[in-house]
Amino acid sequence: MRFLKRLFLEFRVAAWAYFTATLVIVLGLAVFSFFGLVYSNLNYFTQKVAQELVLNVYLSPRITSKEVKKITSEIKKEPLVAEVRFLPPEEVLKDLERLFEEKELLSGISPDFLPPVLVVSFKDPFRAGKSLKELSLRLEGLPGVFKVQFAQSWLARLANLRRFLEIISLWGLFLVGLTTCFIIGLVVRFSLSQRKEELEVLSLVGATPGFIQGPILVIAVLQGAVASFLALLLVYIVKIYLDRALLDFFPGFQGGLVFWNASQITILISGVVFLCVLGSYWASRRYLRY
Amino acid sequence: MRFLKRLFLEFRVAAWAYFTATLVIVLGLAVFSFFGLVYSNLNYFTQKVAQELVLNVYLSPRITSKEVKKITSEIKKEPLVAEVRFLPPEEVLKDLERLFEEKELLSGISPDFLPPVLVVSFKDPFRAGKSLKELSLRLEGLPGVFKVQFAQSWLARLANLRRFLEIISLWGLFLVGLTTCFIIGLVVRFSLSQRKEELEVLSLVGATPGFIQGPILVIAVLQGAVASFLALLLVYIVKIYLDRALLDFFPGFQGGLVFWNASQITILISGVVFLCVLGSYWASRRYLRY
Amino acid sequence: MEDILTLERVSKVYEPNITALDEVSFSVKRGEFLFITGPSGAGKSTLLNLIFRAEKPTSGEIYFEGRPLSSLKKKEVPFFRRKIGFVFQDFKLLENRSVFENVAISLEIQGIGEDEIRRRVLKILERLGLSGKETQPVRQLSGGEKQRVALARAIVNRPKLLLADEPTGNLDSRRTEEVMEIFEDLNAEGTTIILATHDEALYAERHRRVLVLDQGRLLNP
Amino acid sequence: MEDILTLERVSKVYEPNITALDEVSFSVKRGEFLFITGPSGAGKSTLLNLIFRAEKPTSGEIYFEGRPLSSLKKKEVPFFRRKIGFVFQDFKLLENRSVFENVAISLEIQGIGEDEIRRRVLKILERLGLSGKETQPVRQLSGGEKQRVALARAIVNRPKLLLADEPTGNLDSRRTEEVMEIFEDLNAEGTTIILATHDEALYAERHRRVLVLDQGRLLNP
Ligand SMILES: Nc1ncnc2c1ncn2[C@@H]1O[C@H](COP(=O)(O)OP(=O)(O)OP(=O)(O)O)[C@@H](O)[C@H]1O
Ligand SMILES: Nc1ncnc2c1ncn2[C@@H]1O[C@H](COP(=O)(O)OP(=O)(O)OP(=O)(O)O)[C@@H](O)[C@H]1O
Ligand SMILES: [Mg+2]
Ligand SMILES: [Mg+2]
Repeated sequence: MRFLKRLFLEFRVAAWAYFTATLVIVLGLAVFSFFGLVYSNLNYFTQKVAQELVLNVYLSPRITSKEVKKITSEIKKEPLVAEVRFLPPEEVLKDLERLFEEKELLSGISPDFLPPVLVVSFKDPFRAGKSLKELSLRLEGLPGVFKVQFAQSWLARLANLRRFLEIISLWGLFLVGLTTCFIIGLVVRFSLSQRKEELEVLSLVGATPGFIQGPILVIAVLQGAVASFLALLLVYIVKIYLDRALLDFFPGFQGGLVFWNASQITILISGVVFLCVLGSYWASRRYLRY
Repeated sequence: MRFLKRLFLEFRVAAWAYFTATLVIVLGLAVFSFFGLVYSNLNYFTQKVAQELVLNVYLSPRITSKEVKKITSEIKKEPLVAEVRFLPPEEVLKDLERLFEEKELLSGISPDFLPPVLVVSFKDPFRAGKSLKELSLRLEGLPGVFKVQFAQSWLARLANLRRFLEIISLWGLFLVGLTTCFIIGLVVRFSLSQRKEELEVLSLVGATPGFIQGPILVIAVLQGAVASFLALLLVYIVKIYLDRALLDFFPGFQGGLVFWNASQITILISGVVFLCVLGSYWASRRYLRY
Repeated sequence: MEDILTLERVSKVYEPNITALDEVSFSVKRGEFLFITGPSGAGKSTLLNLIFRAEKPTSGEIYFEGRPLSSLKKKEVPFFRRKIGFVFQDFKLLENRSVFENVAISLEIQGIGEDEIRRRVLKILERLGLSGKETQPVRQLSGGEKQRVALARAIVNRPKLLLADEPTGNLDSRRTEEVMEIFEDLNAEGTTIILATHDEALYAERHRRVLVLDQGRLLNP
Repeated sequence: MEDILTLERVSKVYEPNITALDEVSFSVKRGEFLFITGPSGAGKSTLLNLIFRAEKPTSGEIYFEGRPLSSLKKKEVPFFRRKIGFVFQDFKLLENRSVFENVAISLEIQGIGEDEIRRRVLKILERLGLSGKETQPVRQLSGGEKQRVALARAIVNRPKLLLADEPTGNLDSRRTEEVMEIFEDLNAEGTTIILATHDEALYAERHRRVLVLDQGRLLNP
């Protein structure tokens, strides 16, 4: 009760400083969590695009279905492989026709000339990407396999794009994180330094450090919690907006962007609270005179 | 001379405040210009990737070279078109073979079945993308054109990716820009509010506003210039690092990332200087007592 | 001799209901040495603040050299203040600057040459017993030393009018004597002086005009 | 009666070369009312600061109730200070808080009940003529009013030892009389008082021990 009153007084005396400090923290954090969001979504997005990339294993024409089964189970043993699908020659032709979007172009090709295909998809295309060459060589060695082929150039292109984005986002995240930490610390310090004299006087009239810093630290906790909550709310609103905007560009787009999950949110908020408390503690300690 | 002395004094008295304020501005700005950089590079990068996308105009088999010329000049009239290249049937087959990476697969196809192709590339693929359908319909109407086909799905995918990145970077840039402005203003204000009493006293002993604010504003100019210079330097170092890193992922990558050009740098620096001066002016004005 | 300063029914009310000054009227002749006295909270500092235009009266008018202060534009205020020296009761010094800088500031703002500043500042510091303290930051000074620095700053530019608010409250009797001597000298050279104090010993036996304030009202106009 | 305070060859040197106190030794008996006087800059405030442990001596030792202050741990300092009331020369009040809050603070930190605080604070404010000013922020007070608030804060928790640094410098003679009366009452109730002042009138005719400092040296130990 008594403490609550002092808390209120503490807040009243320095309301402006606390308000602006919180605002700065909100903005800094919003930037930080926004870029965290961008990072995880880029990851997720390129992953999804890459998922569409498959390895085509062309089999010898007129292969027996027993042999096909054997090869299929052979391939399925590979740890990276997610799914293996058999495509008879007729389907291959249809696929080709779809690729060219016009039947007449391929009218000279009969299914007999075409080999059946095993379409192999992967759990993690980017990780697979690195060992794909190796794998395809191994598969080519299997009896009954005629040729292994995959859209390597596209996968490489996408993988590179992803790496590029990853490096950039990580640098960005690092820069923003550093800046945010620094700014939170500094703002907390600046706002307390305006009360240098007050803290000095309190320590001179016999108040214990706990008595003086108690309300300041509790307010720091509130400040950190409120600021990170507001920042996350802000970013969540942006996310909702982006979800809508994305629907326009990706007609097939479903489920929305990935947002921080519960444990990430917990870590973020407690990290900020910790930073605020630590900043307040050090800043206020400087002005005590014992 | 006299003014320089006062400038030095001003700096000496508040060196710590100026130093930390400048540091905060450097970091905020670095984040801002870093994301500006990311934005323009994403733009540039997807543009370049998209440049590889072409429109294939399949012509009727056994078309005369005169007709080809006529169609070519027809297509070249389109304002979006950058280049038109003629591919005889033999080349088309070679292309197909390259696509399948194995001649045997296509052994049943003879060049006679294949039409010659005009490969059309565009100046701005993304802008072209929107009117590509329209254009392909128009081209199909031309006499001697058999079929117009393009890798629409990939272009669309890339275009969408680009839009996605664009929206995200623009939001990010907006958020970071807002935060940076706000933080610069606040930090300048905080660092001056520590000197409230000094400014008050000076105005009480008969100093003119110009006398009091002169050194403060000049230092604000220096502060803004130094801070934005350091921020740009920091980002430039990051860029150099990224250039190196990118070489590993994009073996064909050349010329490095796009950096701000001279006029952008000028705008950035003068904007920051302006912000610092304005912030200092308003903050110091509050404490004058006339 | 003409009046350098005239107050006409000047009142100052602090919101919501503190009447610090209540219809005070008096005139000060050029070259006069006037004492203002009264108990704590009587309104002495408020009166000096109004004359200095650090604050504005709620009603009434103050004329300095015949000109009403309410007609002063913001731009003119600093130039008006340069004609007046003010020893503030709470000193209002630049705590982080040296003694020399604090005194020099009131000359610097007028663009006086460095050598001239040096000469005048050192002379006045010596006279106030502050020699050897020139480079010490004011925050490290004792109470009485601060008071003397404030005094030095107020008189170093030889103002026409000197307002001194309790200028000897932190000084021992010998220093007080010295300071009063300086005031007498300045007055003899033509400076008008208004000195607010609660210390009767200061104006006793001096045969100067003494205004007595009580609860914002002038007891002997 | 035993000594509450003993100083043994206490010196304080401010870097680089200001000797504020030079080997000062004396004892104060419990219940004594001691005056310390000396010209401006003699070291009076420094001496009180050292006793209060606001600063540490360069050499020498101070004993409070037989215990050397140098043996105090940081954690113990606030509890040590609660036994001592200090009227600072520059008041050291919380400028943005009300008069009531400023005085109440020294009781609040000891966890005294609200009603008790209210009763004691209002009583002391009334005795010092500050009734009606309770809710006013200190920054709006006159110099003398601030001094009385500082005084109220120092004595409201009935300290064993009261250090008063120039406690009447901003007060008129009637208020000074009242304050001295309060000091005499406190002293009669058992509070030890050390009062630093340059005002001879304060200790004249009081027949108390007077220590005279000059340039950091005790002239009459
Ligand atoms: N800014 C303010 N707001 C409200 N009240 C004020 C303000 N400044 C002064 N007062 C009140 O006006 C009255 C007169 O104050 P003033 O400082 O003029 O007294 P003074 O005669 O100088 O007293 P002292 O001898 O103690 O310095 C006091 O009661 C004070 O509390
Ligand atoms: N922090 C400090 N750093 C350097 N010198 C100091 C510091 N504090 C005080 N002094 C010097 O020590 C000397 C004694 O100061 P002190 O404040 O004790 O004097 P005092 O007796 O209280 O004088 P007054 O009556 O004017 O208040 C002075 O010359 C002062 O300039
Ligand atoms: Mg006053
Ligand atoms: Mg002193």
